[in-house]
Formats: sequence, C-alpha cells, structure tokens
Amino acid sequence: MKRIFRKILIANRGEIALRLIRGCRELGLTTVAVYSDADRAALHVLEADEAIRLGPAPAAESYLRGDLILEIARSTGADAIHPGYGFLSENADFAEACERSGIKFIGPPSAAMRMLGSKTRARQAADAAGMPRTPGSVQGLASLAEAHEVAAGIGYPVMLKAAAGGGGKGMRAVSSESELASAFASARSEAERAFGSGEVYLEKLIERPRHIEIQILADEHGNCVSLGERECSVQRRHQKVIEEAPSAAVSADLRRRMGEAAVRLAKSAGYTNAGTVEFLLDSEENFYFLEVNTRLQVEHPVTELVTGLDLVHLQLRIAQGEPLPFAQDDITLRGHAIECRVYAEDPDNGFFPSPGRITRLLQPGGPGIREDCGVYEGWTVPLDYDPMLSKLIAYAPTRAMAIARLERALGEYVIGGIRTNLGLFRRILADADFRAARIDTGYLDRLLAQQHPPPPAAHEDAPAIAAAIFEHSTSRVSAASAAPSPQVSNWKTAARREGLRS
Amino acid sequence: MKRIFRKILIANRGEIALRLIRGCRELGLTTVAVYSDADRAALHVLEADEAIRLGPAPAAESYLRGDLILEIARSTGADAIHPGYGFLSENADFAEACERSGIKFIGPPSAAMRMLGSKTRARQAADAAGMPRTPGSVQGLASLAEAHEVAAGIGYPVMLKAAAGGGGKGMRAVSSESELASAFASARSEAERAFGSGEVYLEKLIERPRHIEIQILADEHGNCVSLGERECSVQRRHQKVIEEAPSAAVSADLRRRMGEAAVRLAKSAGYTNAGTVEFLLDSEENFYFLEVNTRLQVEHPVTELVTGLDLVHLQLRIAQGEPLPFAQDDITLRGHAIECRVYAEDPDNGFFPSPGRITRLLQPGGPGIREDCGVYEGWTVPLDYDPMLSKLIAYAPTRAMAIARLERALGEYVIGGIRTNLGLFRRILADADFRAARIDTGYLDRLLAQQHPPPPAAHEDAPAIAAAIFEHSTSRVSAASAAPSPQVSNWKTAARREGLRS
Amino acid sequence: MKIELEIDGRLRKLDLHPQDNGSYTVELDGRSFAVDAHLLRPGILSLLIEGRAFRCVLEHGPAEPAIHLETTRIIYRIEDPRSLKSRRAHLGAADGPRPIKAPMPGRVVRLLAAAGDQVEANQGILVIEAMKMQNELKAPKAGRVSGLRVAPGDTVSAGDVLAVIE
Amino acid sequence: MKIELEIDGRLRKLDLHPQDNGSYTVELDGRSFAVDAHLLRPGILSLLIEGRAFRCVLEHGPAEPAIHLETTRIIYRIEDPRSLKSRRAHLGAADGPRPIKAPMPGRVVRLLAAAGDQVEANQGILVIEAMKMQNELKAPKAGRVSGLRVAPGDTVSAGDVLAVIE
Repeated sequence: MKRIFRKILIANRGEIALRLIRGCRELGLTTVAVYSDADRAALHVLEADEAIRLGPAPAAESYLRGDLILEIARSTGADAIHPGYGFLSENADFAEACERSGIKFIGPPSAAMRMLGSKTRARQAADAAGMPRTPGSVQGLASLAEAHEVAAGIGYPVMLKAAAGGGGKGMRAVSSESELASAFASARSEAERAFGSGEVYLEKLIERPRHIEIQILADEHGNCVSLGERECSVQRRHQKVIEEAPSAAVSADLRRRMGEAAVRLAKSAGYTNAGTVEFLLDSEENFYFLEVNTRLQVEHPVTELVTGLDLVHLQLRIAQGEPLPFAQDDITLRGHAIECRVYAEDPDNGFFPSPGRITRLLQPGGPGIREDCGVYEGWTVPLDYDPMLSKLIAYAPTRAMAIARLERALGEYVIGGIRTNLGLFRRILADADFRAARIDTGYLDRLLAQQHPPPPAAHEDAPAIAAAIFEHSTSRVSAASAAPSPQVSNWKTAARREGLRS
Repeated sequence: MKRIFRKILIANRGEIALRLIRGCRELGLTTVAVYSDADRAALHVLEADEAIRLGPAPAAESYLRGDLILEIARSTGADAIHPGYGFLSENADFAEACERSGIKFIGPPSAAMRMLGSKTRARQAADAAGMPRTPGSVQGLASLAEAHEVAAGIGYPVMLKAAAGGGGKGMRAVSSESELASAFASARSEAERAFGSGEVYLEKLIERPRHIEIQILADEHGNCVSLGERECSVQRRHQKVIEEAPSAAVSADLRRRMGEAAVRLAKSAGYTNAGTVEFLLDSEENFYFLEVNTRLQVEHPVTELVTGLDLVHLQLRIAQGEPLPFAQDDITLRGHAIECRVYAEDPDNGFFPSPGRITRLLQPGGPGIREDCGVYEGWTVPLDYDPMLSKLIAYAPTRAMAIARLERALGEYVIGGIRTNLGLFRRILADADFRAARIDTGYLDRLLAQQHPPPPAAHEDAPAIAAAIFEHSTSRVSAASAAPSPQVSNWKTAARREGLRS
Repeated sequence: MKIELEIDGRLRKLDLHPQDNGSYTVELDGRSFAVDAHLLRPGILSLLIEGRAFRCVLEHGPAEPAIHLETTRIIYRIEDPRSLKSRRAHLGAADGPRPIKAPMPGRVVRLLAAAGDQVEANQGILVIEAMKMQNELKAPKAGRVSGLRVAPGDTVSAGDVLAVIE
Repeated sequence: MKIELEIDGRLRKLDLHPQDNGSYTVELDGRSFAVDAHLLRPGILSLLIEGRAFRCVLEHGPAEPAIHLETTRIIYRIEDPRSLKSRRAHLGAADGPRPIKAPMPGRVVRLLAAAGDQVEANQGILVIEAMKMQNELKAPKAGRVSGLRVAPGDTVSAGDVLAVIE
C-alpha cells in the first residue's frame, strides 16, 4: 500500500533521534521530537521541527509510554512513528497499537516481531527456513530435568539463555553437569526480573566465536536483500564496543551464504523494513543463527559507509510502501568502516558510568570521519539513560587505513568534565591482535584482564609547562581586567581557579 | 626510486594544511607546519607535530618564501615538502630548488610543471598528444596585428587569455573586431601586473560551456590513471563556488574519452603525482582542453568521496616511489558528492570580504557530511589571505539526495561574527536550474543578476520572541549574580549587552 | 518585563511574563503566547512556541546583534522604551547626508571620484583591497561627494567613514 | 612567576619569565626552555617548545584539573609555594582510613558488607546503580568497615562518602 508521509514522530532520544531527524529532513519530512524532563535541553529537541514533553525523567514514565506517544502522534498529525533502537523499538504490542490506530510504525509488522522477537520462536523459524543454528532446545525448558536431558544430548559446555533476552541478561555459560542446577535457577530468576518472563533455553556453547550479523532490507512487495555483514566481536560483558564492516573473517562466498540464509528467514516471517540477523561464526567458518533484531541497529553506519546507502531513507521509503530501489546484484561493498561507541564511563575505574556536565568538547573531522553525536559542550549527561554519547566512525579503502584514520580522529577528540572510554579505543586500536583481526567475543575481556602500561608521554615537560602557563594566564588576566576581551572573562578566570584549586 | 618518508613539511595554511597534516598522520608521518605572524593561532599550527615561524603576515614575506621554507625543511630534517594548492604549489623554480637540495617536492617534476604550467606551452603539448582544444593560437601574440589575424581566422567571439593566467586575471571576452584593440591592451597590462608576464593568446569563445575537469594520478613507473571528472561550472568571476562529482552531463563513454585524453597528455609530459586536466564541454558533448593544474585541487574531496580513495595518501605514496596500487579498471564511481566553498564574504553586499573574529561556530555533522575546515570559534580570519574558511561536502547515493543532504547540513551550520556565503549556497541549491543540472560557467552570474526574494521567515514572531528572551535572560543573570554558574558568566552578560546595544 | 525592538524592519512590542522552569507567557502586539525557553549555552536558545521548536543563535559581532533562526539571519535592535530619541534618529535618517563606510579593514587602491564631484546613486567612489580582492564602494544616493578623507595606499578599519554623500 | 605543581605523580618547580608576544623563558627543575604560548580560547593552549607543537586543553570538571595533551589526560594540582601543609596532607595520606566515595550520582542497590566487618582489599562493599548499570564499589585497602551511611534505595551524589575502611 502506497502511503505519503509528511510528518514523522521520533520516539527516541540521543544520537539516534538526531540521526533520524536528519534523515527525515533530507527527505523533506517534518519531525516531532518527544522528550522527558531530563532532556529538555537535548539536541534532538533543539533540532526537530516540533517537540512535545512526555513526562518525568525515568524511561517508564516517558520514552516507554507508548500510549502517550501514540496520543502525541495523533494530536500533532504525525503519519508515522520511528522508534529508533531500544525503548519501544522491539515492542510488538506498541507496533500493534500503531497498526490499529492507523499510524505507521516504521519497522516490521507486529506479527513478524512476535515471531522473531522471542529467541525460542526465532529458533523454530530458523529451523523452518533451513538455516544453521546452535544445537539445543527450540522451546523454553520446562524443568531442570529437561535441561539436564538437553545438555547431555548436545554435550557440555552449554549456554543457558533467556528467550526474551538481550544485553547478556539471563545468560549463563555452563561448563559441566554439576554447575547446571544453580545456573538454571539463577538464569531463570534474572530473566524473570529483567524481562518479566523466566523462559530460558539451552544451546551448545561455541568456543571463541565471532559475532557476525547480516543487515537485511525487505519491502512490502516481497523483495528482500542483504547488505553484507558487520563484525561485532569486540564486546565487553556482551555489549558491543567496536563494530566494523566488512568482517576480515568473511569471504565473498560465506557472505553470500549467510546473506541468503538471513533473507530466507526474513521472507518466511513476512518481515519488512530493516532488520539484522545475528550469527556466531566459529573458527571453521561454520555459522550459527543467534537471534534477529527487528529494528535499526546502533551500528548501522558501518553498513551505510561500505554500501554507499542510507538505511534511514530506505526505512522511510519502505514504510511508505515503495519497492526497494535496487536488487541484490546491485549491492557492492567498497572499503572498510569501523565504529567506536563513545560512552560516558571510566575504563580506568571499573567502567563506572560518568554522567555529568560536558565542560569541553572538541570533535574530530575531515576525510573519512563521520560522527553521529548526541551531545554538545555544556550538555549535562543525565543519569537516567544509557551512557552512549556519540558514535565515531571511520571509513577508508582498507581495514588498516580505517584503523589509522580512527587513531588520528581519536587524537583530535577531547571530551572534558566527564570520563569517557576514548582511551580504551586507543588501546584496542593499538593492540596487535585487533590489528590482525584476531578477535572473538571474548577478545576484549582477555585484553582488559592484561596489565597495560600507561600510554607514553608525548613530552616529559610539556604538561607541566602547560599547567603553569594556564595558571599564569589566569593571574595575568585578573590583573588586567580593565581591558576585558571576549576571550578571557573574569568570571571564567574565577571558575578556572576554582577548578585548579579543588 | 624508492624513498622512505618520516617527516613532511606542509608549506601552506588554512584548511588544506590541516587536511595534509591529517593525511600524513594517518600514514604515520610526522609534520612540520610553517606559519606567518598572522597565523600563530591557526589550526594548522595547533595540530602539527612541529611548527616554525616564517615571517610577517604578507604572503610574499612568509608562505611565498621558498628559500626560507627549504631552509626550514633542512633544519627540521623533513624528507619532503607538500605545497598544497596556491602559494608555491605551481612554482617550477621552487620545485627545482627542492630537487637540487634532495628534498622531495610532492608534485610533478619541475620539467613537467614548466611544460604544462604555461597555457600556451600546454596547448602545444595538447596538440602533440592529439587532444582536442579550442581553436586559436598556441603561442603568445606578438602584436595586435597578429591578434587580428588569429581572431579573423577562427571567427568572433573570441577570448584573450594570459599564458601565465589563473583566477580570471588577464582574461577578456571579445565579441567583435572593434573591441579587440582595447581588450588586447588591457589584458596584456593586467597579465603583466598579475603574473609579471604580459604574454596573452587568443582562442575561440565557447558559448555557455561547462567546466569539466579530469583528476589524474601518475606514478614514477609509467602508470597513469584517471579518477573520473568533476564539474565546476558554478563560478563567480571565474572562481569556483560549487563543485561536484560526477557531472550530470558526462556519460560513461565521454568520461572514458576525456580520461584517456588527460592520461595521454600527462604521459607525454612525463607527469607524476596528482594533477587535473581542465576542459570546456559544449552542449554537443564536444570537449576542449583548457589547462592543467599541476597540484592537488581545492575540490579534490568530491573525487575522494565517489572513488572511495584518499588522494593525499596516494600523493605521499607516489612521492615515495611506490607504484599505483590499482589499475584503471579498478576505479569505479559510486554515488554523488557536492562541495561548497565557504568564504568570509558578504553576498548581500557585493561579495565584500568579511575578515574578523568568528564569535560563533556551529558545524554540521552526521551521515554523508564531510567538512574540511580551517577555522574555529574564536579565530580571527586575517586580512592577508584568501577568504576561504571551510569546505562543506555532502555525499549521497544520488545527486538529488546529495543536494538534500547539503541543504540539511547548511541548516545546521551557523557562523557568527563575520558574514559568509552560506546563504548563497541555500539559494543556489534551491534553484530549479541547478537542481536540474542546467548549469554552465555563466550560470551563477545570471542567477545573481536576478532579483531574489528574501528566504521565507520560519515563523513570524519567533525571532522577536528570541531577541526579547535573550535580553531578558541577560538582565535576569545580572540580578542573580550571587549564584554564578558555568553557563552564564557576569562578564559574558556584559559582553552580550554591549553586543545588543552597539 | 516590557521590551521594544526593531527587527526585520518592524517595530515590535513584547511583554514577557516569566513562569516556572523557563516558560513564559509572551504578549506580542496584542496577542498572547505560551513559550518555553531554555538557554543551552550563552547565546544558544531552544525555543518552543506552541509545540514548534526553534534553535535561536545570538550573534554579537562588531555590528548590530542578529539572530540565526533556521536558514535566516535577522538583525535586531533593542529600543529603550523610555527614550524615543535613538529610535527617531535611527528611523528618520533617510534624507540627510549618507556616509560611505569601510565594510572591512583593507587598503585604499584607487579613488574614482574627487571631493566636490556630483555623483549618481550607485556610482563607484573608491576601491579598497582586502583578502586578495578589489572591492568598489558605491554612492548610497545621488549627491555631492564631501569629506573624502583617504588616499591610495591608506589602510582603513571596518566602519571608518571614508566619504560622505551630501 | 614561580609555580610548584604536582603532575603525573611528580612534584615540579617552574619559574616563568614572560617575554614579548606570548613567549616565555621557562626554568624547570634547573633547565631552561624557550616556550611560545598562545591561548586560542580560555582553556585551549597552543604551545611551542623548541619547535615542537602541542595542543593543550585544560579540563576543569568536578574533580582535579587535568590537561589533555595528544592522547593522554594528565591530572595536576597547583601547590602554593608558601604552604607546605596541603602538599603534606595530600602526599602523606596512604596509611590512614580510606573513604569509599560515590564515583557518580546513583542509587544504592545492595550492601555487600556491614559496619564492623573486616574486609580484604578489593572486596566488594556495596553496589550502586546508575545509567542502567550496576556497579560494585570495592574496598581500597584491607581493614574494618565503618561509617556505612547508606541503605538500599538511597540516592547518592558524586563524591559522597559512603563508607570508610579503617
């Protein structure tokens, strides 16, 4: 069905809300932002055409209030809602409520979301589509006895996983029979707490797998294509940290086979719009279906850079009922892209979150650098949401040059006032294993367990000299306040001194 | 000959100096910046590994002092000099001095520069290489009588041009015999003043031509490839304003033929490194050789975006004696890129230059946007050099989407304190002829001659309300100075008030 | 707080009534708006007017203040309601002598008219060079050239009055 | 101007002699440098030391000031040469009681130890949640837990002392 959009409600915040506003604006669509009280001064409110308050800071009272968001879509005359990632993006009930109210949900139909959203049901769908998956159960385990039976059948080590899972919650590796009972109990209760469903299943544990995922796009006319893979093996506690495209471990033939499997699964589920099929890849180039993410991914920019396409534009066009403007054979990959997820956290102090005011922001630029940033100098990173500040992405003809370019850009990047993981990226990018693409999902945890010497000082004396000159210029300015200039204010002087003395 | 570079001297300033520093850093090369007294606080000084003062602000006493620059290269141990564009980049004497002193000049050999640098000698070389050029003389006109004779032979209208020319200087269109004498005299004296040589020649005037140029790369092993065309027809007073790749007017076959002609010319001249062969294209798809630019061009980023290559990296590798890492058949174009040259000038006031302090700089970002910027908030644009601040470049799958993306980015861009031509780009990008690619080298002058209504107000009352609230927040802050916050300083308050009242 | 300002060629009278949390009721030319305003940094304002969102950037350069709002730049001037003098001076100056000011710092290259000359509107009066470009300054109206205070080679600053057309 | 500072764990003594145009002669630990310094904006310094160029960015956040220089972030502390007290207090605090401070604002989720418990170094003492993540705060040294002032559900601010290890 052909629809014409004029106005899109962006049901999200942070960098992805800004990225969606930009994509809409480029297609001539106006945007409605929604915001919580913690986000009144956020960039997405500043940049949208319209902005409506949702409620207090907690997500449950704001960005997760599907009822309120639908009501705002109706009252502002929005034709469609883009959910971004997180929040309501994989909530089939919300998608269904949109369908019922005649406001287009930019994503797959709620039926496809339900079929692929549960990991156990998705495993059944994978079987039906004839795609490889890890050995194990395809339904929730009814009892510990059933768990013992399945585990014995496939052999240890095994993984317990929550059917509704995500982000590593309700997940336990079990290396032998004796550990199963307690792991089963704790995985169930963690899943129950996190997702409101204690359904867990069990699968064979793949040793040192790579995380490889296939981006797909499907229109409402039965066309579905794959846009190549992303490698997301660099993870900490099951959270992606660095993503890249293409994967150094995926040959053209493997890419084709994984892409075909992903497309088969999407078609069998009646899938439309953008989606990602995640796989584990073992060292023998066997791939195993993991799960489907029925939304745009955080890491979609690396696919955009190597394919030359714009996934948000394509999502909007598909949602308007347009056919895909290309066929599988038109998709070619060129060059290499790597993304760093810049977080407000302190890698030198147990990765503690570091919310607070960004007092200084110097951002990189120039050739091959894209930044999808959600913050600005002066913004106070709130406590209430995840700590992602920005995505820094480098594109270059080769993987080695993309790494060199990222290192160059990280050298230009300064975020002051809060702690960030920028230093962690410098460490990973300099690591010999990462540079040789010897990575798997355990790579980063192993790296972090190693002692690492602090980075070499650029100059033994420059920091001390700089500190002294900052101090000297401060006192000079105070003395010379008769001739103020826009560069150095008396107030700033006082502030800097306080900073220096505290 | 294989050379290993470790350190590169950047003999330039502004955005191109920064772009070269970035390119060097990505290849692991350290950089030496040079600067005039007007540029002590410039970005290229801030970002280089080393920085050495050249002299006073005037270019003749700083960036044009080849002797001093060579001496600095020697004393800092630089292996090579990158001249950027402008300044010494097309100075064959400087290239030769580098050759003699054993410091690599990153560009073609001085002999090739001499052969192609003079427009008359380049026309002779074009004839020898069998490439089409405009009818007319291939040597300087000895006398007015000779000018009359040549003009009569090819027929009016004709163009008089300076052999050493550039930037439209010493150039005159002559529509009939009666105008020739005075045009000849004034073109000669203008050329003499501008270039120290009064040599002028005469060629047939092509009506409403497009400016199409071919990027070439040649290594020291006899390999030479073309990287497709750029269209630079949007010009004001013979100065490029907007450039794009590919050209909407160039078919694959025409691209191949123009590329082959450019490569033939380069090979015949013993050319190496990056260069550009400029052509005029008439409405019947005939192309005419115009001139060769023996250096990196301002507009090289659009070629980088559509080819996926990095021209600065390739320049450095070629200069180290490496063979080109690809053949002609490996070059493919994908998508469309458009560049805007952001200048400190006032389009609403006769394009007067607008040097001064940049009090506000909000830069665009996100998907498909590259900015090669040479300035920062707080920088004072000096009087002494050309007024280019930055290059804003958009890349997208199609020309229409690249235009939409540029419009989106221009909407995010704010430069305060000085006037810029950002509004001019908005006007051009919205123009029906530009959008339909109905452009030629006279297009912009015709557009500017039209009356144009001011852009529609976003909201009738918002500006007045904003001004009132700025004023109100200023007075509120003054009253509440007992509780200063980093957001609003008392001093800033005073500054804002001064601004408001002045 | 009552504010009177000249913006985009119009005189506007506003009355701001601050409410909680950065919101205001604004009375403007007799109408009343609910406005939510948040200063992100000095000079950068997020303004919500009846659901519409605006990014307003204050520019304070050497000349008049201006607001950047979407793709437009709008010059304004706060009027002091107690003083009508400045407003009259500002609005009523069309007929008198008109100065030719240097729009930027530069060097005088040529004079195209002499003191005492009768000139047309838009006739070139002198040429100054800045940033490698020569720029012709024109008469803002027809009249007689007076007070031509510079000579070729002189350096001038932005805002200097170089001549007056009477 | 004499300045004494603690940086990167070292005490350094500098004497700055300002020259013309932002250049300085710097005496540092007995050696002498010619330095050219230019403040681009408050907190952003272009520093040239014997031809080498550095971008130095001052960070003044809630904690100690720091300099960002190339890829490193270096914390420093200006010492007042006339007062040795603060320096002694700062450098000599290794053996006494050590506080456990909240590294960021958040909510207390769980206590892992009780007041009076004897704990090992790096043993978890309590868990706080912020930004959708749970974070364990550990004992900075072996000792006895005292002054455990919070309970699950409490909201804490950055820098709050939550417990002390004696």
